[in-house]
Parts: sequence; structure tokens; C-alpha cells
Amino acid sequence: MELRMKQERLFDEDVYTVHPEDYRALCEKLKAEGYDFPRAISSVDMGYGLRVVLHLTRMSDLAKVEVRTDVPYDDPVVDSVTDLWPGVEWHEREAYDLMGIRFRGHPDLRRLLLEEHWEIHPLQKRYDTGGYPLPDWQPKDWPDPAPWEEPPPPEEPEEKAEGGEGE
Amino acid sequence: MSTISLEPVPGRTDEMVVNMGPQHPATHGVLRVVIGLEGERITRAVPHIGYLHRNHEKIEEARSYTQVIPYTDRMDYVSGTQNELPVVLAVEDLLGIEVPERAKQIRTIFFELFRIASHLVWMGTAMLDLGAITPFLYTFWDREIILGIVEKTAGARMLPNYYTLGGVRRDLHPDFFKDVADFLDHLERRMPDYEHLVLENPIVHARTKGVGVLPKERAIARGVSGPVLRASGVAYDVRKAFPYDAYPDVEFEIPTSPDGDTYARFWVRFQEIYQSCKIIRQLLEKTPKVGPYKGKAPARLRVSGERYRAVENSRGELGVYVVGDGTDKPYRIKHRGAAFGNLQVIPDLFIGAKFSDAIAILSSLDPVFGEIDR
Amino acid sequence: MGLLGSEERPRDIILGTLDDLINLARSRSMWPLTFGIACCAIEMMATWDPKVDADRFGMFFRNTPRQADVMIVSGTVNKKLAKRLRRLYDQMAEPKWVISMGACANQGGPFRQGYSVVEGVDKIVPVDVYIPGCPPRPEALLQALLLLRDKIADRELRYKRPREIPTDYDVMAEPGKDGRLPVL
Amino acid sequence: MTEMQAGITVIVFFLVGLAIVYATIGIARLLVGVRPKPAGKLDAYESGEIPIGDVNIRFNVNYYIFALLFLLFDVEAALLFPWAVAYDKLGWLGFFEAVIFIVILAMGLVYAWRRGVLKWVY
Repeated sequence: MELRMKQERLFDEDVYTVHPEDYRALCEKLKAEGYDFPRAISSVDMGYGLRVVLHLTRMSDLAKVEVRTDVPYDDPVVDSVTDLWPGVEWHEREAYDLMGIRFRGHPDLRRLLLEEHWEIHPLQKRYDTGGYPLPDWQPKDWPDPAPWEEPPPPEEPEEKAEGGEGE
Repeated sequence: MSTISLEPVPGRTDEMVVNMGPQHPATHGVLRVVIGLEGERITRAVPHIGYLHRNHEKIEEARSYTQVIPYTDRMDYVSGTQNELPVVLAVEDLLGIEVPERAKQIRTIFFELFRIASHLVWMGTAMLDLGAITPFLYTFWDREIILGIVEKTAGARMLPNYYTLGGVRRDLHPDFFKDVADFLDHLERRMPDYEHLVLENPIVHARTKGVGVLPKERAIARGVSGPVLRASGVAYDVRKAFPYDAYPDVEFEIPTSPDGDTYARFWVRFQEIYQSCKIIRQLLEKTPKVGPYKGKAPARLRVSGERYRAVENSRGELGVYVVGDGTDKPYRIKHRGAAFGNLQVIPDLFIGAKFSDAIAILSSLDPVFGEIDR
Repeated sequence: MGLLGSEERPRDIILGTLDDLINLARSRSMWPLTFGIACCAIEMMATWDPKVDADRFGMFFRNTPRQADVMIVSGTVNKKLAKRLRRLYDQMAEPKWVISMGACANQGGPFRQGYSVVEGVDKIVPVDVYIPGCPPRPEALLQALLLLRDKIADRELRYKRPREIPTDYDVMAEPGKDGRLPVL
Repeated sequence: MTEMQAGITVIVFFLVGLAIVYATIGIARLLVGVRPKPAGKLDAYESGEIPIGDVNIRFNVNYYIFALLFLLFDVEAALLFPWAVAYDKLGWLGFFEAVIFIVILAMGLVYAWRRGVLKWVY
């Protein structure tokens, strides 16, 4: 089946941006290709949604790969890859704890760094550094050609420059 | 004479739950492990972290890149300038800043000096956990010499904030080369004593050989890196895998040990001290006494794009994922702590070991909680 | 009034109340609690290494709060650790003092505006001596220990204790900069 | 020393023991007074956390046997101390008595060893 994804070469890594549903399938394909060392899972608040970035390395020939997928704010759920690479268990728990991305199928998705009774996910852009909600923050609309579709040839959907916030 | 068998009858004895909590002499900082004990043997180990979560990533989003560097110092507070390098390298890639050759060499000398300092702190505290007070006194004395050298050049002892975009912040102190050479001779005279005190110590043999064995595939799958991974037989070292700064033109070996137990982790760190001394000696000849120490960095930083950049700090692979949005403040910065990956093997290694072994295993993982909790 | 003799009296005669005598002994053997939190903990360990060596002043690390007299808060106290720190302080035996080491413990330090950091350990435990610096040098910690020693041995200063902090002070419900309660 | 005097000395000894205990606690309470104890003060110290798990659980018999043997040989050592002090004045007779005492207990140790009790099974 054709995975809805966009592949590009960035510095010395090839980067796949993939649709959330196909994220798990791509990870299984990469695992089969021999990518066995999970370096990290980063989570970014893109303003229109939350992005999960999985950094992998292949021990045999030290090839590096990055898998990105974007999920909307209202249901930020992605498949967990802890069974493929146990090393990302804490990274996923931290992404859930600080950014609010839930991972379907994670063995015990609890808060890793903050205490259990916290309700907010502080790393989201809607809060300022002190954890207080920013009154004038609005989620941006979803980019027209979704990040995992090939951009239409004439114009490139450039990153919207957004002024740094906070004091 | 028939011998009595004292095998525990399952179901007859209860499990005792104990807190190896945030304030514990052997947890190298603020880690809490809830341990279920069946007599001496550990049946359950649930680590809890977050007691030193200082919201690095959220505060760094409100700081410019040059202000982020002092924050990275405070992540792995035992290995000083090693934490500054990933952010500096990532931003230099994104901005395409040229670093002069001499600046790279100075950075690598400091990188390896702090590796020796970090391994000395590890040796002191690990032996303290096993009950030996003497190594702590000697190792911290040697570390004071290193901190003296760093302070002369960079101005601060432990968290010097010395690297910057394009090189280093200040030129070397005039008698830097002589001090480092003297220190290396002193250390090489002292290493046989450390070998005798630590590696050939029968108590250390008894308490670490065959304890906490981490098989190779499990280590790779768990995302473990650094001496813990190399002690399980995997020769993965970011200095060789993705070389940076002056590492390509310096030859050194990567010490690995096949058997993956706590003694192997002790042994690998020892060999790394020798390798670091070798690297510094080569660099002392190569580095010109006088020359440029900082390249041209733009005054107004406009950093855009994403970059994941990793270095091999004394605990493993310390990585940073910088997302720039065109301003001088990072839009998002994610630190991948080296000890963060290494600490995930606690349940695998603790379960089945004795409680006193757990202390030796934890000290061989060498966690530092600034970079784990961030 | 110098306890250990003055001009009129030869040095080997000490006049003082029983309280002076007890506190002279207490001040010469202050046992700190091993409670290293962050970077300042490494400098605290460096204070007991042979170069600075606070052992000379009768200070020896104790692991349990039951046997400790001084709690050196060395590092950042975040909201998860605050309750544990207060519990440890409560469990210490009564003549107890607190040294707040480093900018993080004094007022939050570089992590001051963060959502998870308690801005100053004196919100949780009454602090006797503050040490500036991030991290303060081992000599600075040694000077703080000697300051505390003089405070205990001195008759007036001894009973000038900082104000008491209620045990159940809830750092989570602290009003924000503009008075808004956090959404925690 | 009639029975009466012996009985009295025992009682006096007992009372003096009690008096010492109550004196020390009493003086402390007199000088300092009873202070209000904060909530966590009297809990078991568990490295800063609220103590979890139960203490009086049924653990393996290994611990009990080791404690028993330790007690046995500790008392033996305690009994040998006075002998060691008066060692030279006792002469050969005292020496051989102690040797017999030690040998008997050593046989007990060997018996426990052979029965496999000292092997820490856990």
C-alpha cells in the first residue's frame, strides 16, 4: 500500500514526513530495514498542531533517519512504537507529559516528569514560561498542502515566521 | 548429615515494598526507585524521575541562542562544557558559520579534559557507594587540578559557559599548555594507583563481576549509549560515527568489553581516561600556541530550520533538536540526555539482582539528573 | 562577648551559662544531611575533598535526617521535591538549621520564571544562611558553615530564628505574577 | 548476706535503673517542654517519601537463623571478654577451661555449617 509521506534530504539525514495513520506502518518498514538504535523522540508544537519527530540510526552503516508526523490539537493521538524500540518508552511518556501527545498502545502512559495531578501540558505554545495560559494565543489553521503531501511544484509552503513569544 | 534446604516457598512469604527515594546516599542525585523485595532479591523496580525537572526547554524558548548556552551547562553539571557543544554545533550548521581550525582543537581539548573530570567524579562516587572512602579523596583532588586549569582560561570552575558560536569565548591562558602537560604527567603517575584501588580490588571484583549483565541487543533496543553501551560490546561512539570538531584528525580507539556486566562498565570508563589522555597529548602538539580562537558569527542571529545534532559526552550520546523560526530565540529545543537513555534499563538490570547489587549497578550507570529531568 | 576568654581573663577560663556551653559543643560538631540535589551538590562534595576539607570543623555527612543537625539545600527545589524536602526538614531532630546554597535555592536562580520551580527554598523551610553563586565555590560554602557556627555559638544571634513556615504550605497554589492562580 | 539483703539489693538495682531512665527523659522534658510535632515527624523515615508497604510481613527463615547464630556467638564473645582481661592471673587451668568453652561452641558452628544453614540461599 502506498504510504502518504514526503521524503527529503536534510544535512546528512533523510527525513520522512508521514500521515499519522501511516506513521506506524513506516516505522515497521524502517525497523525491517535495520534501523535498530532509537536516539530520541522530540515533540514540537507547530502552532497548527503537534508534531512527533522520531530520530533513528542504523548501527550497521550508521545511516540516520527522521520520521515526522503532525497531529491536530483536538485529538493528538499517535500509534506508539515502544514495542519496536523499547528505548523510546520514556521519550513517549515525556512527550505525553510535557506536550500532550497520547500514544495508542503504550505500556504505561503516565506522566514522567511532572506529578500526576497536573492537568496542563506546559510545553505547548498556549502557555507562557510560568505555565499560565496566554490570553491572546490562537491556533493557526492547518497548512493547505498537508506537510506529508508533495508540495505543488510552483510554490514551496515555506515555514511561516512567527515572532518569538514570552517576555 | 542431610542439609536443610532454605529455598523460599513461593506464596509463603510476602513482598516488602521499599522506597529508594529522592534523598538517598547512593542514588547520585534525586531519583526515586520503588523496589519490591522478596528477602534480598528484587522482584519489582519502578523508577520515578522528575525531582529535578527545571523546565530547561520551556525557559530556553524565551532566551536567545547565546543565552541558551549557560543553561546547557547546567544539564550534565559534572561534565561542564561538553553539554554546550550540541547546541553550538547545531546552530553553526543552520547558520553555516565557519569555525577556525585552532578553535576546534581548543574545544576538543576542553571536551576531553571534562571527560576525564567526569570519569574521576564517577570513580570517586562509585567507590563511595561500594564503601571505599579513599578513592573519593584522590579523584576529587585530581579533578580540582582540572578545574583550576579550566578556571584560569574560561573564568568559572564547573560550568564555564566557554563555547560560543564559531569557536570559544576567550583565548587560552598563556601557561595553559604547560599546566595541561603537567596534569597529564601527574594523572599518568596516579593511574596505576587507581587501577590497584579500583580494578584490582577483590571487593570490587566480588560485587561487580557478573552483576547486572546487559545483553547487546537489549542495550541497543533500549537506546543506551556511551560507556554502558560499549561495555555490552557495541563499538558505537559518536566521535567516530559522526565526527565533529577536531576528532577526525586525532586517532584513538574505542574501548569495548564483551561481557556487559558492572565490572565491564567500570573497566570501559578506565580505558576511556587513557584514551582521553592520548587525545589531549596529540592535540597539545597540533594546536598552535597563537592563532584565531573564534570565527565570524553574525551579530543578529536569524536561525531557521530544524537540526538534530549529537556529541559523545562522558555519559553517552547527548543530542539536541533545534527548531528555529527565523528569530534569535529557538522556537523549540529538545535535549536528548545521555543518561536519560541509560536509566531506562533500571527495571531490566534490577529485577533478579540483590538489593546491594542494585547500588553497584546504579553507580555503574553513572546517572546525572540535570540532563535526565531537564 | 567573646566566649573563649578576653583581656582581663586568661584564655583558659570560660565563664558562661550552661546554654553557652551546650551551644559551643553543638556549633563545633554540626552534622549536615546528605541531600545533594543539583550542580551545587557537586561543589558541596568538593567542599569535603582534601583541598577545602570541611571535616576539619567537625562536619560529617549523615544520611538520615534523624541524626543530622544542618540541612544544606544544594540545588534547585522544584514543586515535586518541595513536599519531600519539607517532610525531611520535619523529621530532623530539633536543634536544626538550614543553609540555602546557590541561586536556585535562594530565589529560583536561572530557572526562576519556570512553571515547575519553587522560587526560593525559604518558602518551604526557614533558612538561616544564604549563599549566593551559581554554583558557589567550595570556599563560599565553607564560609557559610563557619558563619552558621558563629551564629550558634553567639549568645544573641542564637535565638534570632527566621519565621516559622507552616508544614502544609502548598507551593502549587501560589498566585502567579499578576495574581492569577495557575491552572495546574 | 542473708536472703533479705540479697533481695533488697536486687530491688535497689532495679529502682536505680528505672530512676536513671526517667531522670534523663524528665530533665529533657523539663528544660525543653513538649513541642508540637508536625505531621510527618513521627512517620518512618523513607528517604523523604511517605512510607509505603507494610513492615511486619512474613519474610524467609534465612534471616531468623542468621540472627540466632549471631546472637549465640555474640554472647560467647561477651563471656570471653572478662576471661581475656584476667587471662594472666588465671594460669593454665583458666586457659584450658576457655579452650574447652570455645571448642564446644566451635562444634556447634561446624554442625550448623554442615547442615547448610549458613548458605545464603536467596
